[in-house]
Amino acid sequence: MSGKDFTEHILHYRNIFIYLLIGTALTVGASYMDFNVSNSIAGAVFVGLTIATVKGYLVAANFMHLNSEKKLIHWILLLTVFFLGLLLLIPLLWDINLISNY
Amino acid sequence: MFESLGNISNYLGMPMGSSSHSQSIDFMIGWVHWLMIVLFVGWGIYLIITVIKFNAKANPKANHKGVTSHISQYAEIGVIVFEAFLLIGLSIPLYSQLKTTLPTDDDILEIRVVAQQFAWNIHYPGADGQFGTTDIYLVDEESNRIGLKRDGYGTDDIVAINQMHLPVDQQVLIHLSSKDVIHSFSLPEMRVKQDAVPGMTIPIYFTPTMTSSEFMTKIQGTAREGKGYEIACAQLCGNSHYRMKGYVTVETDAEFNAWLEEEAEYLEDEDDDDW
Amino acid sequence: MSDSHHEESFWRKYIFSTDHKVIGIQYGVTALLFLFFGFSLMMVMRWQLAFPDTAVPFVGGLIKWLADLNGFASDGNLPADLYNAFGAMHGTIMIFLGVVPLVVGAFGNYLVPLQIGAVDMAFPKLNMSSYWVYFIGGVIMFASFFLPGGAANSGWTSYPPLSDIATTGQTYWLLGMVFLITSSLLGSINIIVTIVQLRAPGLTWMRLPFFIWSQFVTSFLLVLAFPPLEAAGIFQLMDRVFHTSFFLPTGLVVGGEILNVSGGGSPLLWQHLFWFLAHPEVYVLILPGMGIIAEILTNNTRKPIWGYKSLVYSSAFLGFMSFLVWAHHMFLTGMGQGMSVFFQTTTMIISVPSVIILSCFMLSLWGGSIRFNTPMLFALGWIPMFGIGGLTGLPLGLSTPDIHLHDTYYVIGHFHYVVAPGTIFAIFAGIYYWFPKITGKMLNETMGKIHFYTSFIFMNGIFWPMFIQGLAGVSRRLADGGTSYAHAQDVLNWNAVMSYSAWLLALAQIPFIINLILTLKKEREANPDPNPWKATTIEWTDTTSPPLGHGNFEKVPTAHRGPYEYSVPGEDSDFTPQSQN
Amino acid sequence: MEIPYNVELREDTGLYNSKLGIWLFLASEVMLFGGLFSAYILLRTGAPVWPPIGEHGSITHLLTETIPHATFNTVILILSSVTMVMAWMSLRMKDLGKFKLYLGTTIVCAIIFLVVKYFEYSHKIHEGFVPSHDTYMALYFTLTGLHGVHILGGIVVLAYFFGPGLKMWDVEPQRFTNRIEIVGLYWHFVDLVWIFLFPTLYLLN
Ligand code: HEA
Ligand code: HEA
Ligand code: CUA
Ligand SMILES: [Cu+2]
Repeated sequence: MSGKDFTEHILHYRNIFIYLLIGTALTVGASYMDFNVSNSIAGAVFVGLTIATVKGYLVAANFMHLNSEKKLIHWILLLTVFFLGLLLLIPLLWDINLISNY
Repeated sequence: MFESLGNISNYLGMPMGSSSHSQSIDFMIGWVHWLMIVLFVGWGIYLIITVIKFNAKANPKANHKGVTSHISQYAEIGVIVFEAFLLIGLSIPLYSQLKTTLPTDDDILEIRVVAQQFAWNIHYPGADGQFGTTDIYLVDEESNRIGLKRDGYGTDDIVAINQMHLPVDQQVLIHLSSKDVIHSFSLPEMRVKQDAVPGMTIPIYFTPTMTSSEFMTKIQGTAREGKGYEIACAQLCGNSHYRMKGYVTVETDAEFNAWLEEEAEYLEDEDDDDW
Repeated sequence: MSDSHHEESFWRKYIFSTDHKVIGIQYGVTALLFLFFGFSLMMVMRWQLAFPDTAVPFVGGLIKWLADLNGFASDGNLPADLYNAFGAMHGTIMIFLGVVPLVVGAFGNYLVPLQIGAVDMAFPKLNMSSYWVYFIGGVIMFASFFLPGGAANSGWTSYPPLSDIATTGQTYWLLGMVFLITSSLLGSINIIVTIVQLRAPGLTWMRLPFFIWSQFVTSFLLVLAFPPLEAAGIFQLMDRVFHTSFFLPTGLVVGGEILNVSGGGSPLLWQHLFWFLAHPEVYVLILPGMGIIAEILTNNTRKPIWGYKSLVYSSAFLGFMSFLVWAHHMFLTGMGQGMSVFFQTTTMIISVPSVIILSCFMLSLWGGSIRFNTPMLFALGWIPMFGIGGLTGLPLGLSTPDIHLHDTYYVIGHFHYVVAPGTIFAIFAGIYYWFPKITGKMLNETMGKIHFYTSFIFMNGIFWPMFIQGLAGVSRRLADGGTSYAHAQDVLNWNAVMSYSAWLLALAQIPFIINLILTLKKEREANPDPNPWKATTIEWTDTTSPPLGHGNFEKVPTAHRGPYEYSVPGEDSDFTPQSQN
Repeated sequence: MEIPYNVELREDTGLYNSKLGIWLFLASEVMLFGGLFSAYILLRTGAPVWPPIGEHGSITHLLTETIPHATFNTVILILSSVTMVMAWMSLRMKDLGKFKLYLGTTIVCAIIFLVVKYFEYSHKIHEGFVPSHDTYMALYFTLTGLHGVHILGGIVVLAYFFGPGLKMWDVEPQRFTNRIEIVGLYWHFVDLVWIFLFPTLYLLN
């Protein structure tokens, strides 16, 4: 890699840093706001988690340079994320689907 | 035909069925065992033949290619089709009928069962047909194991320990819960089983179709002669799990009502000194 | 390699070795001892089941001593408290300290680098630490027997609230599990990296022996399924040590006292996290076993395995699906229609790849030239035994029959057929088969055959009657084998039959143990045949028996063909080694 | 005897061994925290009020007070992630001095994070909000505690590479750079977990 590439990289990392700071500010700000979803914080949760996901993506894609990582790694992570989804979702759906909720 | 094929369940050694749905579960078990038997016997015969036919002496030179026919694929498709039948044709509809379609009749006997280490507390609503409220702060292992409030609806409620009486041929709806750990409410003869999970109240419903006395005559001569219906505990719940049991008496309407009255009288007598 | 060889100290060579072969043997010996220990617990339990509340012969004194130590009353009989502890520890030891370390730790470690022509595992130091972490886990589990209140006694499934309020043994169990989980994680990451990165030149994915594939899928199961149980274990530790209420709902009354916790937790949360691991775990037990069986079947039929690709795809699919079926262990915890439809459907789907794998194995026999040596006998015995175990999984997998069969001896019968005459037979087959590789000496065939036939008979003697009892509705985990319950009376007489079979099974292991000892003591021939079975895979053809110390191979082998080129038309010999040009 | 692909890349996968290893490890970590978050979702949806009210009432007021601390910690952790990646970049530019500077900053950030955590914990415990107080507190302590353990582990490893581990740079610079990439990946992951913990535990109540 040449020196120019390095400067580019460094600038890039600095930008990501700034985005992440903005993201943090937004999350904190959002938590004080009222999203008018009739008496529930569902709106805030949604907004909060969306921002977190974006931030998470920024870290994973750039600092962990996932966007230029090898295919094999992508496949492993895809599999993991799929199972993660199951783990998070099914207990929730299950709770809704209990026969004791009659 | 359909029914008679399912009938191998008669030879599988399940206890004598004595609820309105026990037959359908037995048939279902019978049907699955058909699949299992066919697969096992079929492949078993194949295995024996192969092992004899292709031993190194009889067949010194192996064939690099081996089987080329597609029979096994057909067998696999057969298995899939049959499993789909078991699943869609039998199990799914039956499960919804037995577990998740709660009865809506008025004419239904409602009972609460509260499991605890190591007993079954059976709670009848009494003459008013309404359950009293409970409060864990009222629990007393000697006199009030389920913490029942003896006022309002609770005045006439009957709480029996390990004694469950049921009228024959009437649907019963049990609200099952637990005071401490997970238990499992099991009536093997009625093909009823349900975990009792603390923090949850889970409904069970079924219709007993054979009175205890009829059952007792039928089991004469077998090893369990003289031992009627019992509530077994099917989930490990502590050291005395193996002897956590209740007794079930299925009787005619008249007998059942007589029992209820007797219990109600007993309750009044007790009231005088205890409450 | 051999020239750069320098004398290593005893410690570096045998205790803290980083050589995958030594670590594999360490795993193997430790795990066999634990297997034996787990079996011994069960033999004592079987006495209690057959003859409740009578003093146990031979070891009665020991039982009494242990009961005194734990604070239970015993006259040499096995009290219920101790029965439950033994039962929970039998399950835990057999699975986490016996079979998994054997099939992954021992077979995986020893064979994976050899079969793919690698010099060692990818991370030798990690490999060593994974063994020692396992060892510590084992010591903690073992120590828990001597605590007041005894070892964990809430079943190997440790369902709360029971386990939350159980005696100290449960805390040890959880700590032990944290170590065992960590060890498995380290080991399986190592195996995956080794397989992906260190394959010999020319050894493409579709040229891998099926054993390698089975290890590959298994390791993925371990990496992705174990952590949720670790999370659950941490929660339960918090519940027990810091009195939180992850698994405790509000308003529990235990023994007449209101439980002093905040409440608000969910007992079912544990079950989800536990079975999210424990169902994939059962395929961890069986997949490597299938791998072993595949190697032995092809070798002794002298022909390629039938349907190699279907085997590979089926096992990968099996691995994937095993994450989607966990709640078939929870049909009776109050699940509604939607979830029951989902989980019974996935369960039926997952039975299909197993059927395909078994069919491929059986079709492989057709047209073969079958040699009946001991490993092959165990492999052949394995097929119908796994068949019975797998088939009896079907009624359990459908939620309606499960209403009657759940938590009965039918379940016990089902899974013992897959793990005892299933996995254990595969392990035996593997030991007989690779013993000459490891030591350069063949085990005695006659004793091996006695071992097989007697084990085969008595295994069935133990586990077949369980189906009869299970259909009759006898619950599992009953300290008196059902004596208290009316519905069990009809089938009680089977208890003694099963127990006698279990003790006879123990006797049947004597020829095996003697065989091991005698063969190990025997002088090794000067130049043992490195390939006594005339096999094709790299571990047999490219290195000596036993293989070289560090480095395994004189020169790195190259693969030129698939793994099972037996009886290729036109070739002189009936096997063509993978690395032959 | 050397294990191949320790430093150089394997042709068909394009990876060196520990790169694959660390990603598998992170995959398992995803499932570990997945289990924890799954518990959070289940317990939270099952609770009538959140955070639940216990012996000492509800934690809400205390939480509002801690938001500035937690925000500060978030920023610190993001900063440490940036310096981590810069440390790796410096190695690739063969600038050992800068590497030390950046790695040092990362370690200092991590320590600051833990110190702030310490005050946060002791404040809560002091007010009676111990883990057994209610399920929110139980989750709070378990999740942040486990995350803290990860930070602690990270500090130990980073300190090793700052001190004795640095020797490798002189003999096998490429291998050393790889190792820093690996710990970097771990470190970013720990940061990533915090990015999710922060809103779920502190903000959305
Ligand atoms: C190695 C371990 C292993 C394996 C492979 C399996 C395989 C299967 N298991 Fe099993 N299971 C366990 C270990 C295993 N299980 C354990 C340990 C428990 C109990 C845990 C506890 O509660 O303590 C359990 C419990 C268990 C339950 C819960 C029961 C209950 O508690 O009520 C269920 C329910 O669905 C189930 C289903 C299945 C199914 C559908 C398969 C399928 O994968 C099987 C598919 C296989 C086939 C369908 C066979 C194909 C056969 C042929 C092709 C014919 C062959 C014929 C000849 C060779 C002659 N298992
Ligand atoms: C891998 C798992 C595994 C294995 C192999 C076994 C093997 C056996 N199991 Fe076990 N069992 C479980 C896992 C296993 N079990 C589990 C998970 C439970 C549920 C626990 C619970 O309820 O929580 C259970 C429960 C269980 C019960 C029910 C208890 C109850 O519900 O109350 C019974 C009853 O008979 C039983 C019996 C046996 C027997 C007779 C064997 C025999 O087949 C054993 C055969 C073993 C050998 C043949 C090993 C021989 C080894 C050697 C000889 C080594 C030689 C050593 C050297 C050379 C050093 N088991
Ligand atoms: Cu109650 Cu077992
Ligand atoms: Cu399962």
